[in-house]
Amino acid sequence: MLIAALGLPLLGGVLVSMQSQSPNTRDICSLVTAVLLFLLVLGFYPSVLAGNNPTLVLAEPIAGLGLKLTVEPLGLLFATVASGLWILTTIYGVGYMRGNSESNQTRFFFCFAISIAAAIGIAFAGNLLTLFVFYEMLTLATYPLVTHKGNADARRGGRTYLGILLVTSIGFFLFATLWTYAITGTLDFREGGILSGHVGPGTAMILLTMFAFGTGKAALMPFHRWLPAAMVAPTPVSALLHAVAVVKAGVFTILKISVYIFGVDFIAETGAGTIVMWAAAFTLTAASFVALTKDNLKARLAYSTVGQLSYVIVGAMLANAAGIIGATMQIAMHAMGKITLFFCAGAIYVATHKTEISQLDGLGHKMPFTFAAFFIGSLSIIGLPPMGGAWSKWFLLMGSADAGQWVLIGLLLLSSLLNIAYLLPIVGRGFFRPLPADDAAHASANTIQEAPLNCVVPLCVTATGCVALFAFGGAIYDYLLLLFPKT
Amino acid sequence: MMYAVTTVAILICIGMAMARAFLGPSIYDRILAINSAGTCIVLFLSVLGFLMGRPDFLDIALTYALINFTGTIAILKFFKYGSLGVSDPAAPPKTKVE
Amino acid sequence: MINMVLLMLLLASVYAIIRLDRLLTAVLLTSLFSVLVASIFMVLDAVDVAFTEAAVGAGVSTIFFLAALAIVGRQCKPTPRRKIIAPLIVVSATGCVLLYASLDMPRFGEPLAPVHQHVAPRYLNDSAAEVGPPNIVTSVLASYRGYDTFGEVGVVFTAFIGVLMLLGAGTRRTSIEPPTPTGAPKESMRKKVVLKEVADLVIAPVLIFALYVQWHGDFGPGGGFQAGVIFASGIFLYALIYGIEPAQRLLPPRRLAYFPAIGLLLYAAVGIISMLRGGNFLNYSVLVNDPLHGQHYGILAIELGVGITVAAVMINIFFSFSERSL
Amino acid sequence: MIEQLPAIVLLLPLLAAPICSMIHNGDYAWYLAAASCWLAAAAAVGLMAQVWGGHTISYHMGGWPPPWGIELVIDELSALVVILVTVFAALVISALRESLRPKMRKHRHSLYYAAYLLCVASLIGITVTGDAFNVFVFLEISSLSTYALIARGRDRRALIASFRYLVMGTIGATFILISIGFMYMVTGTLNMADLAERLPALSDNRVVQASFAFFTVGVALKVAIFPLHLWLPNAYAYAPKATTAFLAATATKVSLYVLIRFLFDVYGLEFSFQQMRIDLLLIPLSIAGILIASLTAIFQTDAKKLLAWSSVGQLGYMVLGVALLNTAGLTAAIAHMFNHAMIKAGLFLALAAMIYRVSSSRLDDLAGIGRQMPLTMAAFTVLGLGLIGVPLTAGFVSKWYLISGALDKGWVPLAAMLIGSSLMALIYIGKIIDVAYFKPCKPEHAEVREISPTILIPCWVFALMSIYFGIDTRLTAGVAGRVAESLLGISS
Amino acid sequence: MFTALFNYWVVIVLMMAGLYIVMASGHLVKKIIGLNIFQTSVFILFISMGKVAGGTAPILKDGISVFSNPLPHVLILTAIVVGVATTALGLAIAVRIYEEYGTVEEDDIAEMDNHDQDLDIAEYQRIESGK
Repeated sequence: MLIAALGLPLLGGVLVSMQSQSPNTRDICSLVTAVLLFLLVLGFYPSVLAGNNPTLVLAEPIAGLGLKLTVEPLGLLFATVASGLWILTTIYGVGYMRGNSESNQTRFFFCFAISIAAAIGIAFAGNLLTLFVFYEMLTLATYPLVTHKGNADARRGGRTYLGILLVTSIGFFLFATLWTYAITGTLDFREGGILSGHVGPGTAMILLTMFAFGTGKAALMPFHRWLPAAMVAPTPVSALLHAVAVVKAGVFTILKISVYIFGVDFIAETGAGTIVMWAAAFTLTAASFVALTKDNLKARLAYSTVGQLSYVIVGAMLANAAGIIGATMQIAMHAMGKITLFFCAGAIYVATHKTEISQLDGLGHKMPFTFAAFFIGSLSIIGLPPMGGAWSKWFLLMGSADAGQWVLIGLLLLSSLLNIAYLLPIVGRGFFRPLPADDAAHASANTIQEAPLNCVVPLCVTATGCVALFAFGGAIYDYLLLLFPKT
Repeated sequence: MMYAVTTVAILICIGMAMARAFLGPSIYDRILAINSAGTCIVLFLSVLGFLMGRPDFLDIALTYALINFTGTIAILKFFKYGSLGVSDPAAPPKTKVE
Repeated sequence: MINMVLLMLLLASVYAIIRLDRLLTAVLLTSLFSVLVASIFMVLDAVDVAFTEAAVGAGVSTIFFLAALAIVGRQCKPTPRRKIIAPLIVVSATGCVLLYASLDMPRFGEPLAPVHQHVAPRYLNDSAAEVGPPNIVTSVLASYRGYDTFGEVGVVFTAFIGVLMLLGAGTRRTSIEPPTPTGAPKESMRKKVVLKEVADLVIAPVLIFALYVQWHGDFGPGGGFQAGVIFASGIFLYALIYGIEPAQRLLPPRRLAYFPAIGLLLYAAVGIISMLRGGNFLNYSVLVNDPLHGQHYGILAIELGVGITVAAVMINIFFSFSERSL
Repeated sequence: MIEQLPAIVLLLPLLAAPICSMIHNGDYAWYLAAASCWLAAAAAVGLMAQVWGGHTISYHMGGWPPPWGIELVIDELSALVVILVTVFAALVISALRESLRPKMRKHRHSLYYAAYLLCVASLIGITVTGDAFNVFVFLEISSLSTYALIARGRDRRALIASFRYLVMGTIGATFILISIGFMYMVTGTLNMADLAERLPALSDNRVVQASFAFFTVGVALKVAIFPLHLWLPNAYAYAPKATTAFLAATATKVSLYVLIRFLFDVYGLEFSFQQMRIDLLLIPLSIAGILIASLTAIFQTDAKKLLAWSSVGQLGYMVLGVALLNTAGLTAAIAHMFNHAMIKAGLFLALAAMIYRVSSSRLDDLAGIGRQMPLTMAAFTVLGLGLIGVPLTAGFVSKWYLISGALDKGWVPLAAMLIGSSLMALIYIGKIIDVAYFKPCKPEHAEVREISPTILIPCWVFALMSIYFGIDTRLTAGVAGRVAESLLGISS
Repeated sequence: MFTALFNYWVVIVLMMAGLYIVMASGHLVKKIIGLNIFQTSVFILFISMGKVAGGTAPILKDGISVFSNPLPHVLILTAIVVGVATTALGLAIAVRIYEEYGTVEEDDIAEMDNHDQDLDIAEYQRIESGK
């Protein structure tokens, strides 16, 4: 079953790559694979809820240290998010790519499938080595996606993307992994962590810091540059990067390391997370300020992502139940919210070829669904009820309060205010400003309408999802309590 | 005893020839000196066999005599023509007497 | 005593080689150096080695050097002062390590030294019964350590392949001007009558002598390698006096180029036959029913192989070099 | 038959060489050479099967028992190295024919194959022998054939490179000869096992110490340990295209094998590392080598030189692994010997294919080649990832062990340095890949086509092997681990 | 002790002299001469250790019972062959170098190579900046 979860997207990828002659078959192939994968992932829930952790060792390249897959609650949640959103991204991607008649569509969907396989691998990784392997696989598989356009800009962006991700992961992450291995003799993810009792607070702090910064995908400042740089990619890719696979893989990695390598109690005892926590706190504030200054829609969303990711890191570093739960929820909630926003940005681009916020005046009336969805997504990101984002923000605040970090609470609230400041005006422009005069004069305004159905449906679905997640908040909370068997 | 004296004498000869080879001054002096040093060594090698009581090693002296001959011709030819492979166009090959 | 005098002469000649900038003299002195070394080997009871060193160091190497100088010229720049220091430091350091080691070396000539206690006694005492030839060096070379000698033939063969790859055989280049010869231009051959007479007298005996050395190796100093070199120098002599073209008519390079391989294959064939007869590679004892006879035939055959390869390689290399300076 | 295997594996290429030299038709010579290499590879696998699990075979040359005769000794380590030499030689020679075709006259091809086979045979000979002097003899065959092969390179600088290598190589070999002489002087034997028995009692003897010093320097020259690596970059860069692939894969690896053999088995662990403290010398040198060579590689403008410098750095990893003197380090050294041989051979072969098409190895001439020769460049990329040490490639496994070895000793900065050098590898490999995929193609190379399958298939075999051995490491790290334990005297 | 080790000491000096020529001389042929001397000196070292005082050449003959050690002789026979093979190949390369460069002085060759190299790099930079 685990093999199938990993192999399905790979198989799908291969099938897709063989269908380059007939786009329809190819796209159906992608879609079917996505749906099957989602169902497969859902199939794990009964056994995990029953307290089992299915495990599988794929190979053993290093004696006593294999490529191991294990299903546990945290990973399963991430897998659910990734595979679920893959379906929507695929539908959307088909619409977008065809709408823009992009070239190399087969390569695009092939890499897409590989990326999802890597994301699933990260989700189910049974030890740090496996996680690292899939982490790098994800980096390499997304690289062709980022440089999809193949022009000079795309190449420059791709180089930054690859450079930062590889350098941080090899330079810090791998190093910390090896160090951990040398200290403990194992890299398995275990409840309560493996480092506890092996290292002192100083080393623990160094290690955790290295892990956090080494996970370049989590975009902690100063290693966030790749995210805006990767904005050159087509929008479905941005959606994938920002909402589904890449960045979520990053923060998920940090979360998983905190929980299963260090152990929540261990971090709390030693205070190992201090540096990372404040770096994250700085990032989430600073990124929001930077976002305010950006006029390019995607760039603004990118910086918003940088900030939102740090919420997760902060939650992980708080090292208490509320913090961890908040962080995990943030992964799901932000994924849903941000993918909505990117879908909207893409839809706007497909429909009008506009990329700057200042050009969006009055479009809300022409594209009501898109802008409504954008509004809902924004609310979710900001963390206002009745959207899913409210839950995660709430738990994070609770966690901060539990940890007694009052300054942090202040920063979180400040950041939320900034979120409002940079997200809502976009909606405001769309609905409350008139169309620019020259556009109207050209009568081109009349030709502006909603994007293709393939684009609009997914964004409506995700917007609905944002609302739905608010309703399911309690269920997710109960599920996540599995992480804390004692309490 | 007699062999020993002979050996010493030959060694002195070698030494003297070598001194001329080092001092030069002209290249002819050196070639001649080295050639005669070689000849002395042939003698030395033959006497040595008797001195050591195993005279059956005369072969070596014989060999070196041959080699020394070849070597000297090679040097002279090199010296004269700057090449070892030249055949004298005026001399028909395999003719013994003119 | 003799040994020490010879060593002092060696030191003198090396000093001269370092000091002299003229390459021709350096080559001549190197040849002298080799003969002196051969004499030392003789004094130190290594007759086979002395034989080889005299033939190779003084003969073949010198001729190769001269052949190369004929192409590259004899001028040599003196070493600039600044370039002396680094080598001096390296050399002194290495020398110090060696001197340091020398203090613990077994004394010269000491019969109780470890080298004479282990391994070697078996060769001295049992080789006559186990292998046969009175020349123990031949027994060790051809039988006990026959595999090394096989490797040695391999080295010679490799050098042959290398030189052939680089210089080719039977391909003449005329684009390069040979260095202008000193001395008078070509004189009439009248003055070479003596030379030719002597050469004609000598060449045939040289070749026969080579055969003698080849087959006599079991009993006295000599063997395939020395024989090959002597045979080759007989041919050198011919080529030197009559020129390379007649020599190549005598031994066409294309055909000559087969012989190194033939010698090596002959050597290997002996080994393979012994493998086919159930022994290990180069185990001559299984060649025929009587082990001692087997050893005898085996040694004769491989010595022949060595002789063929060495002679053919040396002649080939000589041709390759001298063609280039025509 | 099966007990004759140690001799057969050696004789196949060694006898094919003279026969090759007699065949004037280069194509037939190639068939013979390739066939003998593949058969030798099969024999090598047979040897490995015999020694698998830690057995040892002893083969008495000429039927004389050691120490009087010469013994061939095959254990897991030597079997691994023989596999390395034969399999990679066979793969490269399979590609060689295509790359030679335009350059030389037909008979020259035969000679070339003969030299190649001699090199293969001698490398096998060095590996399997149990006799110290025999090592020297076969070392010389391999050196001479290597000089000849290098000298046939693309331009006149190959000659200089070859000559420099000849001088340094001969000095190295003579040093080894001196060292063997010293060992013999105090023990009276040349057999390696016999030496190992007798040397420990003499560890205070200065002659043994000096022999150790000379041996180390002599072999270090051959392994190209920094700062004795100076011959390597030019020799690799100017050697003929596919030859470089073979040399880079095998020659230095076999020398390293000799070093390991003598340090651990002949002189013994205690003498080498506790008395002479060779590790104190090797560790700083290898670190300097890794850093300087990687840095130099980054600044090369010629792809071949870049890879050659990278080889110097990678050799530093192996030496470092040996010097760390723990199971992980030694495992890394031996595994990396194999892995790097595979990766570098593949890289040079892929590069050779490109040079074959564009007649230059300068980076700017390779611009855009990724679109012209997608399959070759893809293989290059996969192998390049292996060189960097990306997970799921062979390079990752050996680097993992190496860094573990450093951390086992508690040397965190060293581990950090190793990671840093991997990043340098990332930069220099990235440089080539970047140029190949993202620079526009030169107009004069617009017509460049994909290389023929004779080269492409070996390239991809290397690439796939690099991935396979990144996942299934029984042959590499598995054997290396067992060997490391036995060398260190740890019973598992 | 002086007489007992004299042989070895002279050999050491000779070896180092040979090594010095290899390293200090710029002329390729002279380098090979140096290599030759270096190797030959090593041969004397080997032969010296095989000598037994009062012994004779290891060729069996009635009435003689003390022989010098034959094993070093065998080794050096092989080594001499290796030496001449190396010399021949080295000279062949030197000859080819002369044909390509017109000189066999290391300094001159290095200069010409640097020139080539500079051309390569200049070309590279020109193309880099051109884009």
